[in-house]
Amino acid sequence: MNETISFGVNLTIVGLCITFAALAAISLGVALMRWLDEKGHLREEREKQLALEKEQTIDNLTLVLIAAAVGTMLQGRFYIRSVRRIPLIGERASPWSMQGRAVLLGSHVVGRKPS
Amino acid sequence: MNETISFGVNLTIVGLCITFAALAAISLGVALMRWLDEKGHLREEREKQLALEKEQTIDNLTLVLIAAAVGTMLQGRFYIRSVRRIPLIGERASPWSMQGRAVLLGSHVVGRKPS
Amino acid sequence: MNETISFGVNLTIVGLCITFAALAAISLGVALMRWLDEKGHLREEREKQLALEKEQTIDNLTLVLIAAAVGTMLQGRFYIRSVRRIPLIGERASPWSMQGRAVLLGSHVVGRKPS
Amino acid sequence: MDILFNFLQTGAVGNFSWGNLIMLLVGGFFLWLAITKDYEPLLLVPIGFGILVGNIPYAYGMNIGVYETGSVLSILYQGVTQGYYPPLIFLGIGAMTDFSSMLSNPRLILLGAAAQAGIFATFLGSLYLGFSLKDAAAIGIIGGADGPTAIFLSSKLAPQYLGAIAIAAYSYMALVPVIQPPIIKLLTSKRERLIRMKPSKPVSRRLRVLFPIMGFLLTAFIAPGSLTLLGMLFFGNLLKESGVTERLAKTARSAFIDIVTILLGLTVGTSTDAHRFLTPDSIKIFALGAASFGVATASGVLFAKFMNLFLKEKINPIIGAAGVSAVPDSARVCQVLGAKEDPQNFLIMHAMAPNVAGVIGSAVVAGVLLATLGG
Amino acid sequence: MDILFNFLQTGAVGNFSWGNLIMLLVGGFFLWLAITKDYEPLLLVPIGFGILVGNIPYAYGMNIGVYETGSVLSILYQGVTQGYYPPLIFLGIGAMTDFSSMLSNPRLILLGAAAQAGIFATFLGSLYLGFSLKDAAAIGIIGGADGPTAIFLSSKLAPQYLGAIAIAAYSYMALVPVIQPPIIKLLTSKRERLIRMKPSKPVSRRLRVLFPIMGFLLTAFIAPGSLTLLGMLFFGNLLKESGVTERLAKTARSAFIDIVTILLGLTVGTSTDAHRFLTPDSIKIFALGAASFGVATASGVLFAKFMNLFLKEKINPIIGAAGVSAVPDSARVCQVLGAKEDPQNFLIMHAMAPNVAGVIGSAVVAGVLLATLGG
Amino acid sequence: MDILFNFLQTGAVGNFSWGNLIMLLVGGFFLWLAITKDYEPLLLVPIGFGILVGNIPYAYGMNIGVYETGSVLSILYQGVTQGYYPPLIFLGIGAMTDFSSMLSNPRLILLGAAAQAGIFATFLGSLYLGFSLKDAAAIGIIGGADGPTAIFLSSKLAPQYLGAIAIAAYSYMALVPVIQPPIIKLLTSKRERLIRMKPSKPVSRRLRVLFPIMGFLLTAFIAPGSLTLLGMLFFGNLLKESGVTERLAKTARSAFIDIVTILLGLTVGTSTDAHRFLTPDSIKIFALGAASFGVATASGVLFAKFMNLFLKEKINPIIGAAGVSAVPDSARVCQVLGAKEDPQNFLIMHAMAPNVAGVIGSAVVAGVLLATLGG
Ligand code: NA
Ligand code: NA
Ligand code: NA
Repeated sequence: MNETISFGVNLTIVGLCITFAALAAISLGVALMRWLDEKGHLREEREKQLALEKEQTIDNLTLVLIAAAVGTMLQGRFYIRSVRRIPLIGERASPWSMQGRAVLLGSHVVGRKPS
Repeated sequence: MNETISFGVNLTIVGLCITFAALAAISLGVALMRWLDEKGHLREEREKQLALEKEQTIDNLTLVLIAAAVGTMLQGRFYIRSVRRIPLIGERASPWSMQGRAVLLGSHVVGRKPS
Repeated sequence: MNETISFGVNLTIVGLCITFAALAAISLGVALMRWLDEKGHLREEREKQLALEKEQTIDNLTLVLIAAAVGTMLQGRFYIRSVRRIPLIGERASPWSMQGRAVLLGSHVVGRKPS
Repeated sequence: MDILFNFLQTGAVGNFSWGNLIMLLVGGFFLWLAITKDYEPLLLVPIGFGILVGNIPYAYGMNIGVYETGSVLSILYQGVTQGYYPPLIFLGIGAMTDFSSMLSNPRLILLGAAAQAGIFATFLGSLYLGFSLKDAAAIGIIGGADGPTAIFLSSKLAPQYLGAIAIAAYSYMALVPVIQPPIIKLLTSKRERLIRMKPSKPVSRRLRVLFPIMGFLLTAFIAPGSLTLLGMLFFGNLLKESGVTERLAKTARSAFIDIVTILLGLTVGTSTDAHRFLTPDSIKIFALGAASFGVATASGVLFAKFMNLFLKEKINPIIGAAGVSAVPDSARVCQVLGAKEDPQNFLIMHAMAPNVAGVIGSAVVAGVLLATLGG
Repeated sequence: MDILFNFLQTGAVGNFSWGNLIMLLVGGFFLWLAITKDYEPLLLVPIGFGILVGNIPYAYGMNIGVYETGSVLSILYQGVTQGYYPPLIFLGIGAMTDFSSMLSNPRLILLGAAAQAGIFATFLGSLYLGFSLKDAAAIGIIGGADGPTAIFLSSKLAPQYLGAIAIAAYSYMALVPVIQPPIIKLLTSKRERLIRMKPSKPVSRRLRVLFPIMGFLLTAFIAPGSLTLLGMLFFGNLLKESGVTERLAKTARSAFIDIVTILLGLTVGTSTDAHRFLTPDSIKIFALGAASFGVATASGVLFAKFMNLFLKEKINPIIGAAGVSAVPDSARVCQVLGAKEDPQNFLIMHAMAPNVAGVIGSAVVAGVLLATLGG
Repeated sequence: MDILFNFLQTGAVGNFSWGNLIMLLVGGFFLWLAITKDYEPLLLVPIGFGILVGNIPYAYGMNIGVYETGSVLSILYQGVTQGYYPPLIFLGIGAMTDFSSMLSNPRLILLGAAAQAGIFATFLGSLYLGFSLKDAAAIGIIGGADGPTAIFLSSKLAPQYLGAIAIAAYSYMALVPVIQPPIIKLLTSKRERLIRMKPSKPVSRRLRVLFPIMGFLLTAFIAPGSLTLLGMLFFGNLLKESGVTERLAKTARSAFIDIVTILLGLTVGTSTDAHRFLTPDSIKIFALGAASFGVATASGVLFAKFMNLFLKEKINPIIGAAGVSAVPDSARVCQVLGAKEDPQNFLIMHAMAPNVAGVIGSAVVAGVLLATLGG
C-alpha cells in the first residue's frame, strides 16, 4: 500500500468519524430540544388551535361572494355585522407594503356609524 | 477648536443649508405642480369615475362562476349577451404576452352569431 | 468602388445567402417534422381530449365552494364521494415542493373508511 | 464658504452644458412617448429615465458616472459592455414566445429572412458614409428591429456607438406604427391587401418541443456566431414547451427578464451623456436607422409578392412587413392595415410567423457579422 | 491521527476565541429580537444569522471567510464593498413607496430636512472623539436612520467601520419605538399632541407620475452626489406610478429587492467577526448612534413647533419625529403617541410625509458628504 | 468568395469532430430522459441543452465558447468556477425543505451519516485507479448524490473534472429508481421490509425555528469547511421557519433558485465539450460514480439493520437507502418498495428523515475534504 492510499484510508476513517459525530450531535441536539420543548408544547398547541379558529383561510373576494350568495338566498333577512381581515404572516413581514394601507385608512377617516 | 473640527462645523452649516434647499425645492415644486394640476383635476376626476365604472375588478373565472350560479338560480330564464374583458394595466404593459392571446383569437375566427 | 465597400458588397451577398439558408433550413425542417408528425397526430389529439376532460381547471377552494353551494341547495340529499386533485404541470416539475405534501399525507395515515 | 464654493463647483453650477439640457429634454420626450403614447414603455421608461440620470451635470472624479470605473452605474453597465444582458433577455423572450403560428405555416419563415435586407442596406450605406466595417455592421443591425440583438452586436463591434445604436433601434421600433403603413400601401394593391389566408392548423405538442432543439442545431451549425443569442432564445422556448420545467420558464419570463430589462434600459440610457452622444455621427446613425426600417419593410413586402408568383395559396403581402421583427408591434400594424380593407380578415396570427422568424433572422445576421468582423 | 489533529487545528478547537462567543450571542440576540419581537425582521434575521456565520472559529486560509479573496462569501459581499446593493434596494423601495401623503401636503417635506440635523450632530461628535473626517461622516449617517444609505456611504468613506455602522443603524432603527416616545413627550405639550390635522386631499395621477421626474432633477442638480441612491429611488417610483411598467415595478418591489436584501443582510452580518468588530471604536460608534437618533428626533419635533409659529393650520409636532426616516416605524410611533391622547386622531398618514421626505433628506446629506469628502 | 470560405472555416464545416456528434447525441438523450421520462427535469433539461450548446463546432477565437475569457457563456460560468451557484441553490433548498420528519424522529438522522460511506469508498477507489488525492475526493463526492455539493467541491478541488463529475452525479440521481431497488431487496428480508413504523408526532414551531440555528452551529463548529453550503441551507430554512421573513423565503425558493438553476444547469452543460469530456478519465469517473451509489445505498440499509440490533422500536431498513440524499427521489423509492409489500405502509415520511439528513451529511463530508485537501 503506497503512501497516498494509506493517507486516503486514514482520511476515510477520520472523515467518517467526523460525519457521524456531526450528525450524532444534531441528533442529540434535536432530542434534547424536543425534551425541553415538551413542557411548553401543550400550551402552544392550545394557542395554535385558537389561532386556527381566528385565521381567515379564504380570500376576501370569496368572502364577499359567499356573503352575497347567502344574502341572496336569505333574501335580505340578515346583515353582515363585521368582516375582520386578519393580516397574514407574509404581509406582516413587509412593513413598507403597509404604508399604502395606512394611507388609505387614514384618508377615509370615518367615525362609527350611529346605530 | 482645531482645524478639522472647524472644517466640520463649516461642512455642517453648508450641508444643512443644502439639505434644506433641496427639500424646499421639492416642496415648492410639488406645490407648484399641485396648483397647475388644479385645472385639469376636475376633468380627470370625471374620467377616473368613468374608468372605475368600466373596469372589471374580479377575475374572469369568478365572473363565469357568478354567471353560472345566477343562471342556475334563475333556471335558464335569461342569457348572457356579452362578457367584455378589459385588459388590466399590468397586462397591457407586456406586449409579448399578448401574442398568445392574438394567436388564440386568430385561430378561432368566428363570425357574429346570426340572431 | 474602394476596397472596403467591395468587401461590404461581398459580405452582403454572402450574408443574405446564409440568412436565407438558415431560415430555409428551419422552414424545411419544420415542414418535415410536421409531415412526420401527421401519423402520431390523431392519436395525440384523442389523448389531449381525454386530458382536457380530466384536468381540473378551477382551483380547489372554488371546488369546495361550489360543492358547498350545491350541497346547500340540495339540502344534504347527496354526498361527495371523491374529490381527486390532479397535480398541475408546474407543480409536478418541483420535486422539492412535494416533500411538504408527502409529510402531510404521511402524518395523517388513514385507512379506508369502512362502507 | 470654501466648502460651499467647492461643492457648487462639483455640481450643476460648475459643470452645466447646453448639451446636457438637450439630452434631458430628449429623456423627457422618451418618457412622454412611453407614458402617454404607450410606445414600448417597458424599454422607453427605463431608457428615458436613464438619459436623465446620465446627463446630470457634475464634476468627473466623484465616482458616480457610468463611465467612471468602480462606480455603481459602471458596475451595472457591465452587463451591456460585456454583452450578457441581451442573451438573458432572449432567454426570457424564448420562454414567452409561442412559435405555433410559424410552425403551422413554415413557408412564411422565409419572409423573416427577406426583411434582413434592411440590415445589409444600412451596412452598405454606413460604409459609404465613411464608417469602418465594424461600425457599419453595428449600425446596420438597427435594421434588424430587435433591441437586444442591436445592443449585443454593437457592444462587440462598436462599443463607442452603443448608446446611439440602442436609442435609434428602440426609437424606430416604437415608431413602427408610423413608419410601416405608408410603405406597405405604396407597394401593394388593394386587391393584394384583401387576400384572405386560410386559418392555420393546430400544432402538436411534440412539434413544439422538438422545434427549439432543431431550430437551435440548424442555426448554430450554419451560423455559429449566433449561438449565444439563439442558444438562449431556443433554450428559453424549450423550458416553456417541454412541459416539465414550467417553473423555470415562468421565472425566466417574469422576474428574471424584468430584472435584466430594468438594468439594461437604465444603464443604456445613462450611457448617452451629451458629450458622447450629441455628435454628427449620432445624427448619421439616426438617419441610417430610419432608412434601414424602410428598406426592411419594403424587402419583406416585395419578397411576399415574389413568393406569390410561385404559390397556389397566395400570401397577403402585408404580412411581409412583419418580417422586420419589432415583435409584436409590426404584426399589429399588419392586422390593422388588413382590417382596414376587410374587418373580418384576421392577419395577426399569420403575421406572427414572419415576426418571430425575423427575430431569428436578425440574430443569424448578427452571428454572420460577428464571425466575419469580430475578434 | 495527524489528519484528525490537523483537522481539529483548522476548526473550532484550534481557533476559538471569547470574542467569537460574544458575537455569537449578539447574533442570537438579533435573531431573538427579530423573531419574537418582530423588530425589522427582514433585515435582522439575515444580519443576525450572518453574525453567526461570520463568527464560527476556523483557520484562515481555507478560502471560506468573507475577508478571504475568492471565497463565495467575499464574492457575495462585493455588492456591499462596491456599493451596488443599497441602490438596488432603493429601486425596490421606490417601487413600493406611495408618495401621496407627501404630495398632498408639501410643507411637511421640510420636516424631513430638519431631522437630518442628527447626522451632522453625530458627525461633529465623532470628530470630537478623534475620528477622521471621512470616518466621522460615515458614523454620522447612522442618524439618517436609513440602512441602505448608511451602508452605501460607509462603503465609500469608511469601509473598515461598515459592519459597525450598519449594525448600529439597523439596531437603532429597530429600537425606534423605544427611543422616540420619551423624547417626543418631553418636547411637546399635551395640547400640541392633541392637534388634529385636516385629512389631505387626493393626489392626481399626473402629479404622482411627474413627481419622481421632478424630484430626481431637483435633488440631482442641487446635490449630484446623491444621484446614485435617489436616481434609483425615483426611478423605482416612476416604474410604479407611470402605469405602463407595472410588471417591472412588481418585480423590483418583490423578487429583486428580496434577493438583494437576503444577500446584503447576510454578508453585512458575516463582516462582523469579533476580531474586527469588538473594538473600542465600535463602542464609540454605538454611543454616537444612539445620540444621533435622539438629536434627529428632537430636531424634527422642534422644527415642527418652529413652523407652527408661522402657520395658520397648525402641524401636530409629534409628526416631526417621523422625519428621521426609519420608514415606517417612526410614522407608526407618531400614530401610537397621537392615538394615546385622542384615539380618533389618525396621524399616520400625515406622518408618512416627513417619513419618506426623511429618506430623501438623508440621501441628499449622503450626497453632500460624498461630494465633499469622497474621491 | 473568400468571405464565404472563411465563414465556413469558422463554422461546422471547418471544425466538425465525431466527438461533438457523440456529445450532441448525449445531450439529446438527456433531454429525452428529462422530457419523456420526467427524470430530474429541472436539471436535466438545462444540462442537456447546455451540452448541445457546448458541442456546436466552430473556430476558437470568436469569443463565444464557455472557455474563452470574456464571452457571455464564460461570464455566466463564473458562478460555477467561483463556486457561488451551489450555495445559492442551497439557500433555496433550505427555504423549501421541511425538516419536520427529521425532527420528529432524531435517531433516523444517523442513517444520513452511514450512507456517506459511499463517498469514501469511491474516494479510495479513485486513488486506487491513480487519481490524485484532490481529484479522488472530488470524484468521491458523486456518492453524496447531491448535485450542488458535487459541483461546489469539484470546482474547488478538481475543476478540470467538474463537467464529468456534475454530469455523473445528476445522471445517477436521475437513475436512483433503477439503481436502488435491487440493492435494497438483496440486503433485506421480506419480514424486514414489512416493518411498520409509528406515525411521528407533530413538531412544535419553536423547535422548527431553533433547529436551523442549532444545526448550523453544531455542523460549523465540527466541520467549518461545510460552512458555506450548510450556512446557506440553514439560513434559507430559518427564513422559512421564522415566520417573520416569509417574503424572503418565498423569493429564495422561487425566483432566486430558479434563476440560479437555469444558469448553473446551462453552463455546466456547455462545459462538456467533446475535447475535454470524451476521455478515459470520464469513463472511469462514471464507473466509479455507479459504484458509489451502490455502496451508499448498501451502507444506509446495513446501518439501519445494525441499529435495529439495539432498538426496541425497529426501523424499516428500506429507509436506510434514503440516506444517500437524491431528495426526494430516493425517499420515493423507499415508499414504493415498502408499498409493494404492504400497500398500507406509508414509509415516505419516515424516509424523508434520512433523506434530508443525507444532504447535511454529504455537505459535512465535503467540508472535511475541503479542509484537509483544499487550499
Ligand atoms: Na429582425
Ligand atoms: Na433620514
Ligand atoms: Na448525501
